[in-house]
Amino acid sequence: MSVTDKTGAFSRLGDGPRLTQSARRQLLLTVMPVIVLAALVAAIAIANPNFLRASSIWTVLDSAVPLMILASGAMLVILVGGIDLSVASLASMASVLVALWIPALGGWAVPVVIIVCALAGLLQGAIHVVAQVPSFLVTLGGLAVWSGVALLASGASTIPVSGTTLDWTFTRVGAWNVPSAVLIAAALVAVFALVLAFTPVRRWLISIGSSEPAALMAGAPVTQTKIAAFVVSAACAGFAGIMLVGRTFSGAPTLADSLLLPVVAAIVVGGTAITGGFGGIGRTIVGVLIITVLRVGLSVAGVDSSYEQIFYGVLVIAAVAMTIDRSKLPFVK
Amino acid sequence: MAPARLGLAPPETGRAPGSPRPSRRPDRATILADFGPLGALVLLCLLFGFLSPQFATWGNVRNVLDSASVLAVIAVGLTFVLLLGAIDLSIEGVMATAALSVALLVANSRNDLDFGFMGVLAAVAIGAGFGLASGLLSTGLKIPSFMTTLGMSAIGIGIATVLFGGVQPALRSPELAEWASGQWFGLTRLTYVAVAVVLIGILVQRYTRLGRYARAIGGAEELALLSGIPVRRYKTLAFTFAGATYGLAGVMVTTQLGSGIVQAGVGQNFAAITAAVVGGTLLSGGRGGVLHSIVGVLIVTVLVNGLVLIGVSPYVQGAVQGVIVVAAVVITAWPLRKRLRVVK
Amino acid sequence: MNSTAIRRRRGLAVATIGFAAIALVGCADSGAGGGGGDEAAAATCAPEDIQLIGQVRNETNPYEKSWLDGGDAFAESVGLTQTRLTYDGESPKQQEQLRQAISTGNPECMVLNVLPNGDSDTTPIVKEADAAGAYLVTQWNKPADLNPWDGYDTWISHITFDGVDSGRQIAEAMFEQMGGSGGIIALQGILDTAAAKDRFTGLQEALAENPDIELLDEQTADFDRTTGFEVTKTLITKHGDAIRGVWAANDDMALGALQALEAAGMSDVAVVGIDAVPEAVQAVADGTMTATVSVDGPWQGGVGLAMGYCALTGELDVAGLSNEQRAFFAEQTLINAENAEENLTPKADLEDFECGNLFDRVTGPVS
Amino acid sequence: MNPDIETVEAEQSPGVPPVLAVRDLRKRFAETTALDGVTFEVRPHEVVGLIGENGAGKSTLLKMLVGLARPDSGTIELRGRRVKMRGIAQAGAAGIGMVFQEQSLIPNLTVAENILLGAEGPAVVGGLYRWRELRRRAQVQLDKIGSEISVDALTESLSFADRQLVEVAKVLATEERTNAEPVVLLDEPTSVLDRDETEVLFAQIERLRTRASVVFVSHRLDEVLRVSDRVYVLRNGRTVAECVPGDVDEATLRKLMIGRDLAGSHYDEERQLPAREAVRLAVRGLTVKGVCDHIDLDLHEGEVVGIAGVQGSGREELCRSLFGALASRSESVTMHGRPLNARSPRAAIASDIGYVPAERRREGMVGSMSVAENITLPHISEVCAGPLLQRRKERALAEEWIERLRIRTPSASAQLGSLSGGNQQKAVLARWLVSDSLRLLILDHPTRGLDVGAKTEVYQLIRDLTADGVSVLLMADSLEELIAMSHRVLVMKDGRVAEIIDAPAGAKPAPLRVLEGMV
Repeated sequence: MSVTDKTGAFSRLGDGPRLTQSARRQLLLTVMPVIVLAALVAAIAIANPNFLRASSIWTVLDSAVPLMILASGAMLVILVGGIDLSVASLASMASVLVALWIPALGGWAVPVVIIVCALAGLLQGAIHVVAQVPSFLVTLGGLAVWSGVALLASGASTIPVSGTTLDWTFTRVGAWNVPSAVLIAAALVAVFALVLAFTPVRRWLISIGSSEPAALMAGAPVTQTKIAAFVVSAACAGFAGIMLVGRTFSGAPTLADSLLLPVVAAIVVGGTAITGGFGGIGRTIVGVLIITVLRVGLSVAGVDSSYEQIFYGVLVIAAVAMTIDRSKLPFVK
Repeated sequence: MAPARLGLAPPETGRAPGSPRPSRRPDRATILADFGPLGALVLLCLLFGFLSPQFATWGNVRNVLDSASVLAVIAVGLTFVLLLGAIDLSIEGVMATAALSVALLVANSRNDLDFGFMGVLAAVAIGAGFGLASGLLSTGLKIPSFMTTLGMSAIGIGIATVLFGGVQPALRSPELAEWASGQWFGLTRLTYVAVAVVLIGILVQRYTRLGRYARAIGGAEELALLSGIPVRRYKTLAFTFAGATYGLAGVMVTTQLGSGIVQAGVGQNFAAITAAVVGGTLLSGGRGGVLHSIVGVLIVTVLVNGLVLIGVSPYVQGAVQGVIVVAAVVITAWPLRKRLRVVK
Repeated sequence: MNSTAIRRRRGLAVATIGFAAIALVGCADSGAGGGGGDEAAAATCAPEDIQLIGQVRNETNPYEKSWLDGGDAFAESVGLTQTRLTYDGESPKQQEQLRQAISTGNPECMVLNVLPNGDSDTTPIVKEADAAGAYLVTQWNKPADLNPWDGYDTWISHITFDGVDSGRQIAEAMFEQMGGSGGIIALQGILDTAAAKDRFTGLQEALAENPDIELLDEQTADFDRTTGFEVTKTLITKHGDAIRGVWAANDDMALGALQALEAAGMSDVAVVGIDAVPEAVQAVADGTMTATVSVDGPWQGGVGLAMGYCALTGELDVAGLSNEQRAFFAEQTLINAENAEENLTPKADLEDFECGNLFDRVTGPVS
Repeated sequence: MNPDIETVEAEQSPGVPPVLAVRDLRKRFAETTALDGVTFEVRPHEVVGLIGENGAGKSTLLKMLVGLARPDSGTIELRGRRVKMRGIAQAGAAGIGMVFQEQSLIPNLTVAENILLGAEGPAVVGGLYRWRELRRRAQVQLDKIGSEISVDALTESLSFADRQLVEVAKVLATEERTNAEPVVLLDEPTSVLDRDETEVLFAQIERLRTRASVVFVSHRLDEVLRVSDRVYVLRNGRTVAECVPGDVDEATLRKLMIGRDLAGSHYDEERQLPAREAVRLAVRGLTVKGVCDHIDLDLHEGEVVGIAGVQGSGREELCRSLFGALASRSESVTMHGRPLNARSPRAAIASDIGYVPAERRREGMVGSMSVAENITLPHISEVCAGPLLQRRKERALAEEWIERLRIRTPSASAQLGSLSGGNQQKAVLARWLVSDSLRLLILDHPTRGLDVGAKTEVYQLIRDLTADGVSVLLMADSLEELIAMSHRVLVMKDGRVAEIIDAPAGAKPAPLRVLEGMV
């Protein structure tokens, strides 16, 4: 035997400063979207100080409401690793249906329409999960189908809404003239936040999004959670459609169609990983505000409308570059 | 000691659960994935041929091929991006800028420039430039392509808006007009352009590193890295190639319409993605290819054409398309279902 | 290694924000001319405090671009600048943009000349402007039961054009060209708009009077040139040489159809459209198109702002306007081979914008 | 030579300069020191064995040799010249190729494409592939290892072992690219090969050494001793010993690797209690289409049944179908006499079944979630009041199990993915133990990739569980382990039960006895 054993020191565990560095990195990722938002607002305010008036701020928040409601729901689907492309066209369909049904059902049209949309989401979720068709495709088909339903139901025309049934969605309340829509959206967001924080739902969403096989093998209710995400997403879309009717006094088959890409952009800018498994409602709020400020703020800042698209494109890319957490995306697709 | 050294490698071996055993024959699922879309196309053609007497005429075949040409060119480029597992939403913007550029660079009603076919090349190069930018932003800044290309699309439309400046530049170039309306052997010249691009696409996919590596990266990016493939370079290259095809598509639309318009690519993005996916080029990357996408393009074009011919109400055409697309995918995906299959 | 990457990225982030800020500020100098003026609370404003805002869908089509240019011409004539807003044809964005403009500006001294995206969008725009007290002129789209005289003090007028009339005029011009008989196809606009429906009604009226003309097919092409091209191609396959005329609800679709006909080698088909975009007027002058209808974009862009400007400077008494003046059909001109040359480049005529001439083009009340 | 290492001079003359010389490599990652001074050298035509526990630094060392990681200090010399590797491609060009433990073949490419991927050489001319040349060159490589795999087969259609052979063929292709003789790094190449395939590989290594140098990394000490000319032992990121196989035995090596003596006792065979009478799980006629054919099985309370079989024998599928992860048909499956309907893993868990999958990273855990969250994932109702999570209770429960299983983690809220493999596995086990009602635990290679110490802890845990009456179905990395842990061994062959062999404590069957039924 001519071997020597040189037992070395066995101690070597986590060391302080480096851990703090990774914690600081996490912190940076959390505050980055907020910094981007603040920088944008500051830049616009420098160009046009009136942007910081109370009335202007309320207007921005009010404008963000439909996007916020849509994004809250769509975020759930993105968290489980899917995508819901049908939200905007569902919102359009909801606007038509609620406008058609208010004369007969009055205020009951609202819950009925939300339920109808939820059923549409259930159908999409079921096809996705049971037939195992990628969500991108199911909801792309859904986008076309719900648009068709909206066109047929409305006869391709705008359905005006008279009366005061939906006034609660678009009015100002209190001494500060707070838009009611902002309060409604805040309440909805609070419900989301509470459910995600105090129930196991978030855990299921995240585990499915980051490792679906592991979630399945751990007995997480994968099927139910995924379908539920689609149902909630669709219900939110329906509600957003109703909110839009409240502010346009009519339902139209293409009313919300253009909101699809802003919704996805808002979720991603907020820092939620488009591949799923990482993100949350707080990030989505910030993302929605960033996109809304970009949508309404550029003209306020006096950007020539010919150049607005170029600015929008550059700033969206720049914002995403700063806010996404690359450590959650080992391979950027 | 002795038994240990004689103790051969343990015969017990773990095998990745669910991994198929070696077989020389492709299994049923692969056949379905490869030939399902083709079958669907044939079925659609038979159906429309039965429902509409005009469908199976030579004139309509020519029309379908001509209509499919722009989408086919786009789909060829998009296929490479999808093979990577990435996505490209910049098609509308790139086509807009290319359309305006070519209209302003060849003989036109707005200025005195007349670079002829150099102008066409320049527009294609501009398209490639957009693709290069998308690729560099995606790989360099590690931004998901979904967002970079979305941003690039807005930038492209913005630049086109600035170039447009109020008056549509109408083409005044007889050679280009000839390309739009001229025919060879009964088919429009643009159809041949599309066929040429498709052939180039197939050659690139089959015989060049770009095609091979795009598939490798889409199949398993980390493994492609381990194999020493310069992943970033080839990803960027794929986006660049795709951008060039969108540029060419913008030029084709401009010659068809006779003037450069910002809306040249409206609706083409979703149409192209739908076509590629319906044809079997999956969004998850690594699967499908140029031929798959082209079958998808033909399915989409035949659907639109057939629905108009049999007189389906324009309101429901979109919905019918949606249902057919989902149904087609459900049917092809049904035999692949497994309890633990992960589908995003 | 890791930390340098992060630092570099952070540096980039800071640089980009800086760029954004500089760019935004840089642009503000050229654009936001008429803003500010918080202290002005009276009903009338100093002329230099007036903020002129023109809003259309986008700047990517010649008609709407010429509209905004007309607005600029008027603003320049009174020493102001127009804020040009575009909303990409997105209804929600139009609302958001207008509300933001009102809340960041000074509504008492504001004039809005707006092209609502659809009929339905007019209601919230009117309510918003009314609540803020900004002067508003709407054009083209409005619900039939919403009218400026129903208690809206600052909604000066709604200007539109008789779509039924223009649809019929071009149809008749086309029938004449065709010699009174033959088959035609119709390309409809976005079905959800009053303009599309009215124009098509005009075609149907004309068809009723001309029994020898047969409507072979009607399809929507969304007011879009590419779609017009594709749909026409398919319809050519379906109907072939039976097509003697193409009726399109706007020029973009007509030009698309023209190109499809050319590609099919059908050069003697009569094509008509509406809007008088320069390319179409040129085509009419060249004889490849039969007719189009001019609604004079530059005039629309200028006159709306002029109405508000005159009201704010006290030269126009809004309350004193007749109902016919507060919602009217404006003059439109059929452009055919005879007058195409002189209409090649639309230009605003500043005389039209003088406070006394604002209502010269009224042809009748909106029915 | 590093003075810390006492060397046994190998037969080669000391005058021959080494092909590859690594001196004092050091590397710190954020929270750990991966390498703490590694020195070794490889001489021409030599097979050098490299052994060490998990976490000893083997993988990091190999990564540095092919440029996937950079050393903080220390040098790598190739043929006398100091080199800095910048990536696989450059390493390949310099003549160092590696067979990865986690395979590096791309599933949707053909075998030929994979073998030459990134190094097509003359098979690509002017940027264009020449398919015939590509196939020919790939075939040359496959012929070298005597494989009959078709060069046109899609890689994903191959078995794991076939893919491993392709991987080896891929590395052999470096031979022709460099005029010099290459250095081939084999990272645990036999861990998924069966006996015949391993023999092919060993024969190949013998042939390979006539024109290359080989670094052979394995945790199977017998293999290392068999094929290596010299063996280096790594521990805690440093080279602690260099030895010649003829002079040492496995026990010595094991002791060197872990720094203490564990030999013999680590299966705790004396703690194996006899199984109880009551039948817990009774399976009759279970059939998984195309894989398992009418399998009958009885599992008693407190019993460990080991399932032996070569790959493709259907044992994985049997276990996965019992857990509901795979569709199956059967005449009856009962738990405690009541029908068991495991339609899904979720349903199986509700019937008090647990499953530890072989592919831990993919199926066993959610790396981005915390240790606590992973532990409570299957039995979240244990820490819920109605629909609400009780975080304090969850934390207490997680900390209890971290304590009981001695999971080394900074805290219960640390990301599970950041722990070492052994600790991850303990957390995966803990998730089933938190439920008092666990009746049946299916362990699919529970010790795969664990070091000796962690393995021992897993074995002890299995003993504890059976003592409490839990029944265990076990598939294991080695027959020795399987036999030692089981009360009975179920031998499967071609989807059927070939035989059932009793393996009571103190009368364990010989591995060869079990082997006979398998092949």
